[in-house]
Amino acid sequence: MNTPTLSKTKKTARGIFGTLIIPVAVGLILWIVCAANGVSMFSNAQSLTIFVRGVATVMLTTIALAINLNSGRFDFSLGSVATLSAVISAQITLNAGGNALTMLILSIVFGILLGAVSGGIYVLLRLPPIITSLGVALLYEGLAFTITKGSNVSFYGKTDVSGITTNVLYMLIIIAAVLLITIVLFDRSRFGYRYKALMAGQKVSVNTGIKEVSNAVVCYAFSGALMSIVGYLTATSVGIISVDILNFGSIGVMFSAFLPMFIGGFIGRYSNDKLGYLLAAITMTFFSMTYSALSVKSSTQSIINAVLLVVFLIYLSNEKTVKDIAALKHIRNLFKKKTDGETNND
Amino acid sequence: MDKVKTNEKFSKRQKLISLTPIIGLVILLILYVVIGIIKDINFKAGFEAIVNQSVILAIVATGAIFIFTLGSFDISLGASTLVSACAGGLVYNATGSVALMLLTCVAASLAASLVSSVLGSIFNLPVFVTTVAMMSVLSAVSEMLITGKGGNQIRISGLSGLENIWVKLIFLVIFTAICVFVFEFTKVGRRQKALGGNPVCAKLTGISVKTYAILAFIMAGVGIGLGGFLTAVRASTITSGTASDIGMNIFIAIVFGGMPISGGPRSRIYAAIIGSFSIRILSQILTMLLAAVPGANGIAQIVRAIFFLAMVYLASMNYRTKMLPR
Amino acid sequence: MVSSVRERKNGEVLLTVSDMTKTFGPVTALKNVGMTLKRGDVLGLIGENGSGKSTVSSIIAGMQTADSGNMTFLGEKWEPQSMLDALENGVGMIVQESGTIAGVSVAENIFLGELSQFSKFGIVNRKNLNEAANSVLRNIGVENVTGEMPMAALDFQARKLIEIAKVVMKEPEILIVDETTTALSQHGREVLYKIIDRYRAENRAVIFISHDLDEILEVCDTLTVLRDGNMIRTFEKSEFDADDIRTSMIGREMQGDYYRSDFVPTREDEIALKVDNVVVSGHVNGVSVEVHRGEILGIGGLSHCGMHTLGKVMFGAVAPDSGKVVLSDGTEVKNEFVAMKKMLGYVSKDRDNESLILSASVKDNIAVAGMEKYAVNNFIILDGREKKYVDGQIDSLSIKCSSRNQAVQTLSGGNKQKVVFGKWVGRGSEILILDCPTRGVDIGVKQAMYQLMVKLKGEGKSIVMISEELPELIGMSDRLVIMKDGKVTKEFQRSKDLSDAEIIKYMI
Amino acid sequence: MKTLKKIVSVAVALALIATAVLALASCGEAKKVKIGVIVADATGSEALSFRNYYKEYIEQNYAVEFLYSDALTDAEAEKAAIENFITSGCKAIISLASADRPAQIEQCEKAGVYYAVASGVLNDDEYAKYKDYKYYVGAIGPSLDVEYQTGYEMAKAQIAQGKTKFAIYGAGVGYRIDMHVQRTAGMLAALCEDESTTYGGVSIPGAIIGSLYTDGEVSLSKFQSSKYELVGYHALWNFGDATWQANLASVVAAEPEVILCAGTGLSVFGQAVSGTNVKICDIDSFTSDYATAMQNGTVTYLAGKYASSIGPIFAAVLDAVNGHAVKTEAGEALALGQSYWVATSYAQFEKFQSADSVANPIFNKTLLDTVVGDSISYGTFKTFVETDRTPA
Repeated sequence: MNTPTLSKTKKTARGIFGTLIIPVAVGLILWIVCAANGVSMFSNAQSLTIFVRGVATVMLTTIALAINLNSGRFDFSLGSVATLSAVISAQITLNAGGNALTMLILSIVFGILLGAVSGGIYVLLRLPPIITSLGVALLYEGLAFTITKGSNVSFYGKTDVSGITTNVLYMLIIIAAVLLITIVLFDRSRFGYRYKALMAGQKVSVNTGIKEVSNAVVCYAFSGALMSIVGYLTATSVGIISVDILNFGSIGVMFSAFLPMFIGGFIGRYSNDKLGYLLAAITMTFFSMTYSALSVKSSTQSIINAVLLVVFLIYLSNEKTVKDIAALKHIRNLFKKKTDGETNND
Repeated sequence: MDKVKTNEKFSKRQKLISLTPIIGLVILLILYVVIGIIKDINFKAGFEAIVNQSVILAIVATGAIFIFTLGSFDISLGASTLVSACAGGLVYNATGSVALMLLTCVAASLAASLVSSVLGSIFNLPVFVTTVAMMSVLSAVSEMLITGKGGNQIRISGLSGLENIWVKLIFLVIFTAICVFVFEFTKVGRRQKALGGNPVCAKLTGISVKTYAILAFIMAGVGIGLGGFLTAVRASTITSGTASDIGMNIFIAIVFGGMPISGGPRSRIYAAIIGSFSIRILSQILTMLLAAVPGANGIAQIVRAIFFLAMVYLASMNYRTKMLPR
Repeated sequence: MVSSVRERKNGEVLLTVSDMTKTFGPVTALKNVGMTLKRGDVLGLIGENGSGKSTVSSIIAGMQTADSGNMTFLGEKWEPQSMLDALENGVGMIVQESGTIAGVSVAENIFLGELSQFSKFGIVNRKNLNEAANSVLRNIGVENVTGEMPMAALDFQARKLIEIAKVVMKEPEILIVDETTTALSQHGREVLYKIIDRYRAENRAVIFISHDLDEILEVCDTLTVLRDGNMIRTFEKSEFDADDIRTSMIGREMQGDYYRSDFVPTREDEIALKVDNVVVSGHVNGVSVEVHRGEILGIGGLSHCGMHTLGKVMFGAVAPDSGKVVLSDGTEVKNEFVAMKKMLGYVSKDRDNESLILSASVKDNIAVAGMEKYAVNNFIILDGREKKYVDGQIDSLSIKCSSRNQAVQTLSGGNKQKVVFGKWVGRGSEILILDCPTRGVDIGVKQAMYQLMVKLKGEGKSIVMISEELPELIGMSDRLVIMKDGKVTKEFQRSKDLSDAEIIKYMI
Repeated sequence: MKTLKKIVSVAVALALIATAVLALASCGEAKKVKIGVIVADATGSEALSFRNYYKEYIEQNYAVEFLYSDALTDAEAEKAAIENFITSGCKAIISLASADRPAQIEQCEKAGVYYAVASGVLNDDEYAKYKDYKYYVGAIGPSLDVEYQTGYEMAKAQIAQGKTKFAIYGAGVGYRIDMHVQRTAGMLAALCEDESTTYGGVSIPGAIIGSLYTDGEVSLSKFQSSKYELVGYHALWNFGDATWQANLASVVAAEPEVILCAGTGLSVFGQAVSGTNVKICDIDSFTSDYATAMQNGTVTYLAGKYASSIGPIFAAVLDAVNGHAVKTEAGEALALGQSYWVATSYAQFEKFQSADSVANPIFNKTLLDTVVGDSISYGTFKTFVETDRTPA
């Protein structure tokens, strides 16, 4: 719409270019860097599994974060939802028997429940989510620890519950299914239209009679479902769930999703933001694979990631079209007093 | 007439609610004493423990109030404290001078604060995300400082003389006095609150958002520096896990202490101290009650979470809106 | 929908309102208001800002609920839960404040909150949605907008038309039009008038709200005057008389002068502030004006003529793309900081969002701008001195508050505005830029404001008054500059003979 | 909203009352000696088996009560935990946390609370400094030499079997945790005994230890050998991190014959090596996961601590609290070594596992009572600790 003069083919070409430039360029550059050092990102049979699993994990986390953050809702509880849902479903599956699918389904069920409770606490208390989600994170961490009486959950020898995470095809199915469901739910469904309306114009939407409370709770439940899959993937691929997460040990997960969220939002301008999150996840996983291939120290990794985040933000903040990115706008608005940003007042 | 009445009622309730945090602290103290008597605890050690564990948090949080007043949010405070402690420790080990160590601590944290704030101001970045990035950078920096000479720690010896509650209390009193002065009795504090209350209005009153953001980070930086110094003195061995307790607990503490999360004119400088002492006393109580229960730490954390949510709910009762807050 | 099952009989009572009261905190917006609306009626609601006309209509339309009172619609109890609920059941309102969402498409705006008809199994059919939107737009005569366009791409008038379409497509029995026409050009107005005529012809009903008396007299069949939350009087078409109506709007005989009593433009020679060929892309297109000491300069025009932006440029809050604002000593006003230093003051049109810290107290709001007046060494603030300074302003402006510590958000509009004035007058501002200074202010306070402006003028201060209300511009200005599309179209000197009609020509 | 408010108020009130009742209810118990246990790991299997032994066996058999800390990650946290224990009236602290042992000792000495190190020892300098402290009971556990030796012997055993292709999992080497560094150094040193093999150009144990502390990792490029291959190195426990996972996978994909693990190897690699021929040699404890792994041949070598190995230090603490602290002939604090049990087959593992359970530990009451009393000599105690109790 911004450039109505462009012809349709040109526009499509621009869309494709903008969509793919970041993952392709990053992949290429990192491939060259690896090659120059005589190593490869995909050096062994496991690499592809790791890669796909990495993409799945990052994408799901990013979407889970973005769903609420785009509406100005910070959610510190993401990591704790992942751990707690995995702990509960693992306890049930390990004690009562069941296979990988049972555990995955149980995880998702509890993820939805935990997400809904988290959202429920928010709408009930009507406090800024940045506060309630801190409380929820503490609560869920405590629960995960208490349920296992402080013992890590081990899957060792239970190959039947870890079948999914070692299979590339299954994980591709998970990625595709999540992407599809997310796009349908948020871009095509009635719920999604209401979600967007609330996001862009909270006051007008609420005055029009759109039910914000239920919409918010569904968002939290959905994000809980995604995080439960993340928790499941992590738990079963490693074979152990560490419950040593007391005192906010679980919130790091949220921070790791910032960079892919911004990248995904940027890509989304040229196509679809959910597709953007997938491509951003691929981009981020390229980095992870490279770090591993080059044995980059973890402190160096965190500096590189932080610098990337800042540089990308600087680019976004100083670009004229920055207003298009809802996520960034919301973050900025969040801590400022709201002006009438949501209506059309000039 | 009616108007005046509703107003009075409103402001009376407001006053009562604004007292919630201090009432909470008093209740917690009473509980602590009662349960302490029942459990036959060592009160002298207990109060010392409370002071020891609260002061560093209180100092860093008090400085951070300036940032929160603007409605900004800094998540890198814990990492910054660690960098400050590391730098101070290294300087002390090299020079043996406590004064230089203190200076270094403050200088290091000021530098970290300035990077965050200047980066945010110049490039117009959202503070929260900038500090998320800063947190990673600062953790990596401290990792380098700690492992720079091999080994996994910076060990400082010879400072145990400074490790007592009186030194801590003196630091707390002096720094709080400075902060209260700046916050309540100078132009700077007033303008901070105005900015937090309505940045557009403040801007249209000639208040520079950037200047005061940087000033806020400077005040916070001083607090972090003092906190870093006291951390180094207290821990005497600095590892990458040092001060990890501070980061998110600052947030819990100031909210617990009655600081509105959106900042602005209702910001309170005392919230940091009230909150820090409250959460530490609560922890002590839970330790006493649950020490022998398996999985106690998890249960204690659940109780803390519920307490936290209940407290903030009570304290913000008057500010409900039709729309969900964001 | 209720309407379809009934035959529309002219004169049938559609809506009754009785004993309605509404308070906002300490402010009483409506006091025992009652009214009746019949089929075929086009009822005008008129009153000053803050008279309660928007409040009563928003309650009828389900945007908010009354504290007490009853309403009936088509003989049944009327208690809409939301605007959507009201609209579904036959009462629709085109709101005064923008009711569209910039972030989504035109079609989504039109069908906001009622996508069910386009969805199967919860999935929305975008094509149907857009087509439906297009046909709704065509029906009311809007041609150049389509459903899939992003709302943000539309100009202000087009957005207003979307709002109209959104409501009218539901064919409510009662259509409430709240101050809509001010935003519309001739084309837009014609679209709306056509709808109103159709409603009259179909024996539905319209409530038409405006503070523009001429327009109301033209459009409406009956007219109800509200003042300070009270129903004053209802006029039938035969009784329409501009002077009578105005008297009942203003109410009592004013004590002393309302506007200035003189009709002679006066000013000192010294130019206090000069706007030199300022351009702000999209808003101001090469404006040069100057203000003298002791002069009240009025700037008028339609809401989007660029005058509000110009006001901000004068205070340094908006940096012009080219051109500059200079003061008598040659200082260029580059930002608010310079403006403050040089004793400029700025009262924003958007008072709640831009001129006040709502959650702060009266004291904090007044004190924040005046620190150099009472702070020791312009730095240290002592409670006593601050209180004295603030109390001085509260007294001299007679701000009604329970104490200086009362939160500003609980004050009435007029007292809020007094606080803003106190903030700037207290520090001794030499040049005051007042953007819609009497917006949402009751009549008593208005008068006080006008008198204060006269007093300040007498002290040699310069005042720039930007306003959308011609009467106060004519009544107060020494010189009146009219803007249109970002340019100055005409300048008038103060005169007894200046008329609305003559000025409006240069505005539209 | 109003109801909600009421609910919250009531809930808070109830919580307060419940707290008070709980407090009152628990005060009826007879006076027990309180002992605080500070731990660095609260959730691992070894930590839990230790804990179960204390909480479920010792507490049932002696008039003591153990208070456990959170997982303590740094010196400041250790200090705070000890403060809390002192407040609670603990008479002694048993330490399984090692961020700053000297500070712990100083703190306890100042407070007049007995202090002992379990499952570890002080280094020589530290011992020299603190051996005369009144409240320092001593340390019983594998010394750093034993740790080194354990790693060394593990590697040696593999070499003896003709293995040549190795990978190393350094566990806490990245955090420079002493015992992990020592074990890893021991492994490397064993490999370096071959004359074609060097690490960083040297093969002296001291130099290898030094370079591990400096680098915080095993660098594959520093390993030079014409006899052995070192095909992978991994460390730490960043389970959720994609880079960490990728690195883990690449270690397994390099197909070493064995992965020499400095600890927790099965938790980290168990899943990844299933279905491959890669074997795990590990240092951990005798838990059911290891039973499975030894049975199915994944783990071929396990050096382990048994749960009740922390029994003797408890006895020493109890004696001290009762006023009869056991000291060396020179009147100094205890410093006694313990070594690991090594299982190389499932049969052996089973024997170990059944020899030491919570219900029936090696250091059971009968055995412990031989050193609990008012006149236990150093000799008796030393023999008691150093007797080889490995199940035959």
